[in-house]
Amino acid sequence: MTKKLLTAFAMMLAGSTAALADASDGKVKIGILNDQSGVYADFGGKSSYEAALMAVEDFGGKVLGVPVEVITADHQNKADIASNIARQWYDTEQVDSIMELTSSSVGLAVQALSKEKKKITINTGAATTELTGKQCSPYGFHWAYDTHALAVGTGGALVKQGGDSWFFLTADYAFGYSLEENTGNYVKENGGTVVGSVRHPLATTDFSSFLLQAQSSGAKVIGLANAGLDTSNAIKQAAEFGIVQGGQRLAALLFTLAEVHGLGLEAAQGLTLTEGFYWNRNEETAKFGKRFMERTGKMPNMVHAGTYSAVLSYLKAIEKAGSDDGDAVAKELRALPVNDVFAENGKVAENGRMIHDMYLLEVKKPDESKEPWDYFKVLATIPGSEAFIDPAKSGCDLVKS
Amino acid sequence: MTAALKEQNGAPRVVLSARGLRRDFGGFTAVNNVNLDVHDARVHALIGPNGAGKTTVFNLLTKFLQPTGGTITLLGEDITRMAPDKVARMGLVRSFQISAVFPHMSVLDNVRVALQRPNGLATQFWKPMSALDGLTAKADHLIRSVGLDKERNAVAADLSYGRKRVLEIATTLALEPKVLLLDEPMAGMGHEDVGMVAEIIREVALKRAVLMVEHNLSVVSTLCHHVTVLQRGEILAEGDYAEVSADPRVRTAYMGTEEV
Amino acid sequence: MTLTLDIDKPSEKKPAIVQTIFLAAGLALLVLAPLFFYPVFLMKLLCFALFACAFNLLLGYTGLLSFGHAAFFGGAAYFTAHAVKEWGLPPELGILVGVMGAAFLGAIIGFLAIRRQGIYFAMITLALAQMFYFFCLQAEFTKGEDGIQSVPRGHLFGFIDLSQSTNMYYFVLGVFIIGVAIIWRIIHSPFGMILKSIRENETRAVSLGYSVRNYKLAAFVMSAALTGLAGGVKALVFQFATLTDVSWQMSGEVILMTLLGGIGTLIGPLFGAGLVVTLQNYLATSEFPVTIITGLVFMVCVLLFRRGIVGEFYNSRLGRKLGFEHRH
Amino acid sequence: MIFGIPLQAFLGQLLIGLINGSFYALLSLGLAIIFGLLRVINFAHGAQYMLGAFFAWMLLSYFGIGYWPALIVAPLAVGLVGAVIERTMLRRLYTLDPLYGLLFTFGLALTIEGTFRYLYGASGQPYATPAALAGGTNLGFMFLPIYRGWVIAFSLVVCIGTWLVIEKTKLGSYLRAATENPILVQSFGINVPFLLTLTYALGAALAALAGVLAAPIYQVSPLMGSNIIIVVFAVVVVGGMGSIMGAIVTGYLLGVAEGLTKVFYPEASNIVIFVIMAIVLLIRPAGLFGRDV
Repeated sequence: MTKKLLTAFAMMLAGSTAALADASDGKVKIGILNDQSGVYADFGGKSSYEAALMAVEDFGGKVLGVPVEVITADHQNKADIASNIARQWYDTEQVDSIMELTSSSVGLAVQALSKEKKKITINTGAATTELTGKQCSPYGFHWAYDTHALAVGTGGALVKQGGDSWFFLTADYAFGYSLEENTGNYVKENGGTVVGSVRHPLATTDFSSFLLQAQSSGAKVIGLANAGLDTSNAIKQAAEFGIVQGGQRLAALLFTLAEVHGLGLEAAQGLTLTEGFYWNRNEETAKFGKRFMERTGKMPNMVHAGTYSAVLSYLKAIEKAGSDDGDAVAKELRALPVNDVFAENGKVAENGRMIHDMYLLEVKKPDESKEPWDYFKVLATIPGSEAFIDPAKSGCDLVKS
Repeated sequence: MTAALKEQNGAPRVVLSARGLRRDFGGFTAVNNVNLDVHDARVHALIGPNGAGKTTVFNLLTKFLQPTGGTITLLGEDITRMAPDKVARMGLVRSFQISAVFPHMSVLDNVRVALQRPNGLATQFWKPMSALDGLTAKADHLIRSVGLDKERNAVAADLSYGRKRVLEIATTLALEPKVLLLDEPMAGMGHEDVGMVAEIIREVALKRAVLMVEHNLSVVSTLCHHVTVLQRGEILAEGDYAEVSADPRVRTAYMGTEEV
Repeated sequence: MTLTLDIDKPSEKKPAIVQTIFLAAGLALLVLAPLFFYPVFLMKLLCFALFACAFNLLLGYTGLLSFGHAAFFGGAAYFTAHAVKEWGLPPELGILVGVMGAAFLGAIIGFLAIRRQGIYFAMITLALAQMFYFFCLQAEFTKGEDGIQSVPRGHLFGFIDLSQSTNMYYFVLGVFIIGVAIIWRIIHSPFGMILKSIRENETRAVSLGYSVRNYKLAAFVMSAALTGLAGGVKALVFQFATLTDVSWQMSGEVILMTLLGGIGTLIGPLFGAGLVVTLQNYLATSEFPVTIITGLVFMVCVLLFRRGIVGEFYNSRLGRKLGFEHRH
Repeated sequence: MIFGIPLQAFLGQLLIGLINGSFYALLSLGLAIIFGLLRVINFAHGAQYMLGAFFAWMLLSYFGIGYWPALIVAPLAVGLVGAVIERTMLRRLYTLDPLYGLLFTFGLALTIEGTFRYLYGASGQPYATPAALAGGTNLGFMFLPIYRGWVIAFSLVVCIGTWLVIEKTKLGSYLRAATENPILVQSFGINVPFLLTLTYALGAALAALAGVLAAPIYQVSPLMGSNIIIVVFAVVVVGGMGSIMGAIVTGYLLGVAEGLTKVFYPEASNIVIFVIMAIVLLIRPAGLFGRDV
């Protein structure tokens, strides 16, 4: 403490106000913590770290005159490892904020810890609306997407296109239920019906029996309320059983470009999904996509682009606040509009939710794809105000009603 | 049957008996229709050429194997379906063909393992080892009686083969069994040990029944009151040593292998 | 069962002073450790060390290889977390709930598994623990994939604030020492002697009239309960309980810790746990996936040094000189 | 209607159970053969299954070699890998407690899976259904993809073929004899160490064959093996290690049992095989086909 004061005093004498403002330790350190070897390794993975580095470079490598450093770690999709690393980063590595945080359990655990430590987290990888709902934190932000946005996007839009009867294949755990419930509600609100659902265990390899039930239900849309490998397997086997050819439509509720790439267009064609970003949407996004491609060998999905945006916004907020102190930065993050390659006129709500447009996408047929990674047709743009929960109804006690 | 009844009224009574004992392994019948009566205060020998099924009979009697057919009675109780440890607690204790000691325990501890069972110490996981001190005197007495006092603190694995067999007998006796089944107790022993073990068995048999498998026929002739000869899983002959050794079928069975 | 490598406690007649010195030095090290190391890391290490010691009670001293101990570890973590968070129990009672729950689970799994021996035993424990994993995945109170989060550490005996990491560390250290002391007592008791005799010659133990199944089951339940102690404390240290702790990989990890440290040595698992936990922590921030290393260490251990670190030390020239020589 | 389920759906699910059962049967068959001779529970069996699928995928994407050659080449390659592992490492463990074999192969499984996860990520690679078996046929009660029908037929042929080899040929009789008494067989002049290598290779190859069969159905993922191996263990416990035929029959039976659970009570479909295992253990600890030892 004394040492800190002395340093601050010395800097004041030197007349460097910027440095004074960021007196904590002479640098700003951002941690990218996510799954780099587990089932979500392709979802965000190591490429998210690369996205963060790009943001720092684009910002100029320094903020308030001190260097910005990015470190990364693999939590192997285990919340205990994630929490341990986060603690260690805060306690011994002077990390100022942690981002990405793929998977809901990791996201919630690290956000809760960071709240205790008064450090900023910006989540771009996890889906749960709890992050900005009941378990919201003054220091926690949710950037790229959430289960509600996915439900509204895929559920709502498909009903409007005539997909008004649904059957759900739901992963048998909290994440799956909330996806099914959110989507189901939205379908009903728009005048559709849910004819049935079947819950399958996590990490099921064989979906044939569930698909058979979905097939015989006669629903127009089969909603896949699951993630990762489960979704890939379900889609692959749906193709085998001729479900799409039979006139039914598949809607993957959490699926991104990275997974479409893994599955291949042959199996994935015709699939409808929602993302917060698509690289081939306009010139700016395409430019960003190609830069990202050069560094990582693949095109960015919403997690990667979201991470880029999150880091950029974080640095802007520090600059505006004149400090990397958690309270000050959190205040600026809520105040500043988000305008970058990821979001146009994005806005951070009181509960920490970054509200921006989402896109309803359809996977192209193999012969429609003109170049590598040209996978999606943009079917519709969902305005942020529709896509995300009204902060006043989110259940977050930070929102004054 | 009448003989057995008479004896039950008189001095030596039947403590262990088997009726129609049978055991199949796959298609092979290892033991077939064996009837056996073991009497209190008697030494009963089970002899026969290799592969005659002697050890299988032992395993059946002590319930280490389930019989395919027949019944076994111990002290008037039907034990045909009983678990082996229960049978042991009823007082039927056996030794094994291959010496069965606890190799990495001392001689003293080997005996103390057996001694703790009847007095309930064995379940006391919260007490220190010194709780067993009360058993040491009794254990030492047993060790002395089989002549292992010099090796008292040695680890069992370090003992010679013959000494291990002696130790096994000591642990068996520690349980004060009512019926003792000894599977080749003298096999692989030095000459002086054989004499000593024979003496121990003779003394033990004053108060309890002993059934033993033994190849050493001179031991059998001097020690045993009753002999049963087994061949290919069936009883070939029965009687005292003189009767059995006079039986021409027994002579044929043993011809070329051992002098009768 | 020949899995245990005849490594046993240091022989009693040799200089007890050396061992006392080692013990005192070790304790002093543990007491002073938070001055030099990151306390959360140390607490994790102690939890896993206790877990491995409890596991070793079964493998090293009874000769039973359980491939399902994660069920008790993770199960207790869930029970404790639930009791503390939802019922508002103080930490000491919460841990008790975890221990009882683990013991109960141990009784069920143990009862089924001891019906078979050796490899079958291992496979059955694995399968039953996997069943418990799926149960946890779907049960309401475990909160599925999210796990039970933000578990309050609370106040020990009502007045020691465990949210202070120093307090928490000494609490964990206390639990660890008590746990190891219990294990030591069990091993060096008349009961422990029977366990050892079962390990050395099961048939002989049966022929002496011991109902081997009951002894095995008792040892299994004790090991499960002590594992539960470790799991319950872990839930408080990290303030959550997740599926990771009930997965079969966790069962594999504790086997590795024990094997690496030295099966059948009292302090071996402590070293094994230390190495594995450090390795995982270190590799988490490197490029290289931890499973490859774990797998390779496993293979090397099984092929080349089955005695483990501590076992090899006991068996080395220095170890013998210091009076740690193993018996045969 | 059967138990409130339309007959058609019921038949469909029965057939699907049979398909899953095919994989269980092939895998538990290999496991049983290895255990019979080597007394090793091959924990790496799942990894070898995954290797089979991955080799098929690598053959296709690096060398353009398609499904049909892969069906032969991939099992051979995995068999070879198995033989090398047996010769150089596993062999040293035969004199020890069988549990060491389990631990060693557990480490092996982690290493193989970790390596593939490191190289190819966890999400899996696509493998197309061979053209000749693409499409499906309407059986009236369900739409059966031709490829799945092929999986049932082919695995049945392989299982019965393997059983015949073991029961009816000279090689098989050596194998069985060596299981009973290795020293006896050696004294007959049969090269037992070679027989052991061959057996392990055969078991690994069978696992790999199942992997190639699975590749067009599931994503080819480094994790596909670890997901299935524990279930196969339970299958083996239920069947008992006594007979080769037992392993096969139990595999199919439990596949069907699991399939039917998915209709009546899908939440329990992951658990049903373990529940059956627990019940069998209570009633017949040695397993359905196991010998009482």
